[in-house]
Amino acid sequence: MDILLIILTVILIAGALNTVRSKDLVAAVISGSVVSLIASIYFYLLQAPDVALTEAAIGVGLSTIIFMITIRRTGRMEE
Amino acid sequence: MRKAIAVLFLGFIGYYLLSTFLLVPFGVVRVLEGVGLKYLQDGLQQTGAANLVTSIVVNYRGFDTLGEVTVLFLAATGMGALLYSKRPTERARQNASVIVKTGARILFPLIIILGAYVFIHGHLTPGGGFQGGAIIASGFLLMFMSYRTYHVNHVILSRVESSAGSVFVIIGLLGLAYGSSFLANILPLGTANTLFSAGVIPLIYVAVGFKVGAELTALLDTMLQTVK
Amino acid sequence: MYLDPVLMIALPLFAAFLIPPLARISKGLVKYVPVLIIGFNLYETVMLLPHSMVKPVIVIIAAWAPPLGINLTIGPLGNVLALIISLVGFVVAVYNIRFVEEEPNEKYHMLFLLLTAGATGMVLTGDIFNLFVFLEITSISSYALTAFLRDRDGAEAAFKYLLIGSMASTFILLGIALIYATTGTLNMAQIAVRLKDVDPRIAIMALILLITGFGIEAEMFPLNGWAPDAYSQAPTPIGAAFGGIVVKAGVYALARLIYTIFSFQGIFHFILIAGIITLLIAEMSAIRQKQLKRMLAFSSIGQMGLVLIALGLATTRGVEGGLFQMFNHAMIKPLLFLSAGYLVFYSGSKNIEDMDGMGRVKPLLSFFFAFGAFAILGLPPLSGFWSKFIILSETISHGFIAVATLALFGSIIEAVYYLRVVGRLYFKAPHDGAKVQYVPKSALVAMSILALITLVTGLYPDLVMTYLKPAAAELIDKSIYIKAVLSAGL
Amino acid sequence: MIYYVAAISLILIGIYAVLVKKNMIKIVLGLTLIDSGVNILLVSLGYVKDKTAPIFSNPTLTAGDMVDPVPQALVLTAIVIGVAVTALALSIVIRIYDHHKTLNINKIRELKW
Repeated sequence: MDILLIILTVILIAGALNTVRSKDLVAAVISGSVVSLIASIYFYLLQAPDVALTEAAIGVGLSTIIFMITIRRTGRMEE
Repeated sequence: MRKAIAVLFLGFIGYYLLSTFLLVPFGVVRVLEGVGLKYLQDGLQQTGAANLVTSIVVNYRGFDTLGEVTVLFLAATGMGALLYSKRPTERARQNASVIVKTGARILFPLIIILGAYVFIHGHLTPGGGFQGGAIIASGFLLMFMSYRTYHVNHVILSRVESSAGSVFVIIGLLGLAYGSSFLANILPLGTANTLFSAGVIPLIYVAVGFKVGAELTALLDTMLQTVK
Repeated sequence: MYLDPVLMIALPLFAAFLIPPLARISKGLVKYVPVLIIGFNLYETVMLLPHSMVKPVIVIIAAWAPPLGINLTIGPLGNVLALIISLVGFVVAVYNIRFVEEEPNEKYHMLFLLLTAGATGMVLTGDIFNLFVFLEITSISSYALTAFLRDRDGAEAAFKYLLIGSMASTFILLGIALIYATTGTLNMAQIAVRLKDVDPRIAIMALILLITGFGIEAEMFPLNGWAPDAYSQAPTPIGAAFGGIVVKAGVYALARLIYTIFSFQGIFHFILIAGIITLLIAEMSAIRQKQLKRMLAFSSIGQMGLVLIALGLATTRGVEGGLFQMFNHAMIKPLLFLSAGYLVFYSGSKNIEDMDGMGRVKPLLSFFFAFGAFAILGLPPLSGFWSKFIILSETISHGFIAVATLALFGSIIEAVYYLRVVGRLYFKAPHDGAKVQYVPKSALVAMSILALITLVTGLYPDLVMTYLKPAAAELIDKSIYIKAVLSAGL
Repeated sequence: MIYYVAAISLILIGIYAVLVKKNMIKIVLGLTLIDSGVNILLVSLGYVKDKTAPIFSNPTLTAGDMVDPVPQALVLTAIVIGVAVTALALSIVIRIYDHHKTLNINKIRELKW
């Protein structure tokens, strides 16, 4: 259990760093949604299924889509 | 230079934040007289909802939820105002392939039903108005993505939004008229763990579900309208 | 006779939800909805005054007594501030009737109504998380309204405001998290009781986080970077609403925090120092501004600095002066903004230089502006004098001579830049291009209401002071508030 | 414990993005990271070891077996507020892009601080 948690945390922080670092905005948004996904797993592990469901539907799904639409409208690469 | 200052500053904040939070022990019951424990002990009898998170969100702290629905409404309104243009841009996107289109048409009703299930059973199982609403919006998103010409009727969408919001407030006002206070639970609680229990909680959550679904769909639609 | 005070929040939300269908029936009707609803709020707050002055009115929501459910706690302070907010909201709503022609204007009225409702909720609620939710309603509608004209500068100002505002809400949420984790409650009165037993290191951290968060809304230095841009780029009535509504709610939250919830001794000196720095920096920046509305924005920050000084004194008389200053500022700054809006509109330029001779072209508008300027400077018979006098004399009598000197210095700078504008209005020849059009009656009515209130409070300051005294007492003696809330649960 | 570390790292990384990054979409992404961090922190404050979710799904469960439901309810609200702010922020970004044809705040004069 603890090992799983540590792996998840490493992925979480790596994802967050990649969100900030990546020059490609699409990659950044995808990393951001990975962060949300892991946050959602965290919520499940912390015995908060309601929150996990909300984070999965809104954080992982919806806000990623909104970002993608914005990127499509503006530009993909960070200048 | 700017980065170095930022990192230094963040290290400073991070150190104090972490050292403060480490003073709060993790994973134990810290406060014996907290409201959390009161809800756990009496929540089932007092509200009749098996899902205590729902009973807090909709009943004990229902006023917050009214505010929360308003926040979402505000965001949808604000986006409508900001991205307003006299004539909507023509969508020049390609239709998706036949397989995707067929799949979307089969999945769409299933997703809507799933969403409805989630918010109708919000007082029994994990989930509720917000989650169900988000699921419904994702169903519409699937249709937006698959069919170039698919668009929702704005009048109906805005009518659903307005009436669901009004129903929430009206239930609250009925509580004021027939019960003791705004949002008071005026219906019988029923037996816990059955669909028709917990008084007004499921009614409010259904209204929230419709409202959130309509708002998020409107939000996505406004966003998509800006893309060619 | 008053109706259940929860209607002050429920009705605006209800009306806002119903505006889209109403707009489809008749677009013309929508602009009267905020006037009607905020007018109702005004009626409610006036009717509540005699009750709340005696003893805080506790309104239970969802039938659960305070620690369990959310409640509204309408003490003298909350009631006076709700009155100020509704009054300014009402006046601005009247002004809005003929101001907004930009499409989609029903959305504008909807956002404005929710802005007022959010601020009202902030000053009335007795629950700290609920305060956060209403803060979000207020600030999200402010972001959208700042960018409402869809021009370049407005969108940029809104983005900046949104970034700073989101950081604020992060800090507030972290502070609330710490408080809940250690006290197990979200009710502000109960938190105030239980914080005594909490590890002081945690309590101080929570206090710092919350002060940072609310300080941003209250325009405290150095957290006020959003204000000049947002004030000057937003539509004029919204600039007025920021000064009269949003900032007032922010200061209320700050005052409630430092007096009722935490009440550590050291924090008052900190607020005092923050206040004087805010005042000086804002006044120095204001004198350098070329644009009229930016100048007003910096002046507004400076006034808030004065209020913070008064709150930092932590004496009954000082707090009374601070509240009086807030009241005056809430009446006068919108007056200045609303008249400046039309001055800018008719001269066709945002710059102060182009206001030359408007006193002859638009005598009534210029009169309102000059009247507001004199009132805010504190020329003796006008209301600004009394509040400044109380604050400064109280500062001196508590030995903060240096602070008083600096505040006086700030006031002199303020006099210089206001008189410069007024001088240009009256003693310069008008430019040729000035358009002569008539000002809508609704705008004149709105400005006259504010000017009349300023005049009357200047001549009879006791009219307002009788209500501010219990409000100050509520802050100084927190047991009044706590007892009222916690006894409602029994 | 590890949740605290993860949550605070997320908050810090997010603040870093807001302070340092030039691209407006990156800045908004930073805001969502901060939001996730705060939410994880809040939920982990309500967690109690070896207890289950606060749902009376079967009759054998009693109040003593459950984690604190209040932080979960608060986070539910916070998530929705977060997505609302994000959506509004992105539409402002689209507006700014329409005027300037760039997302880089260095090229947009008024946004410098």
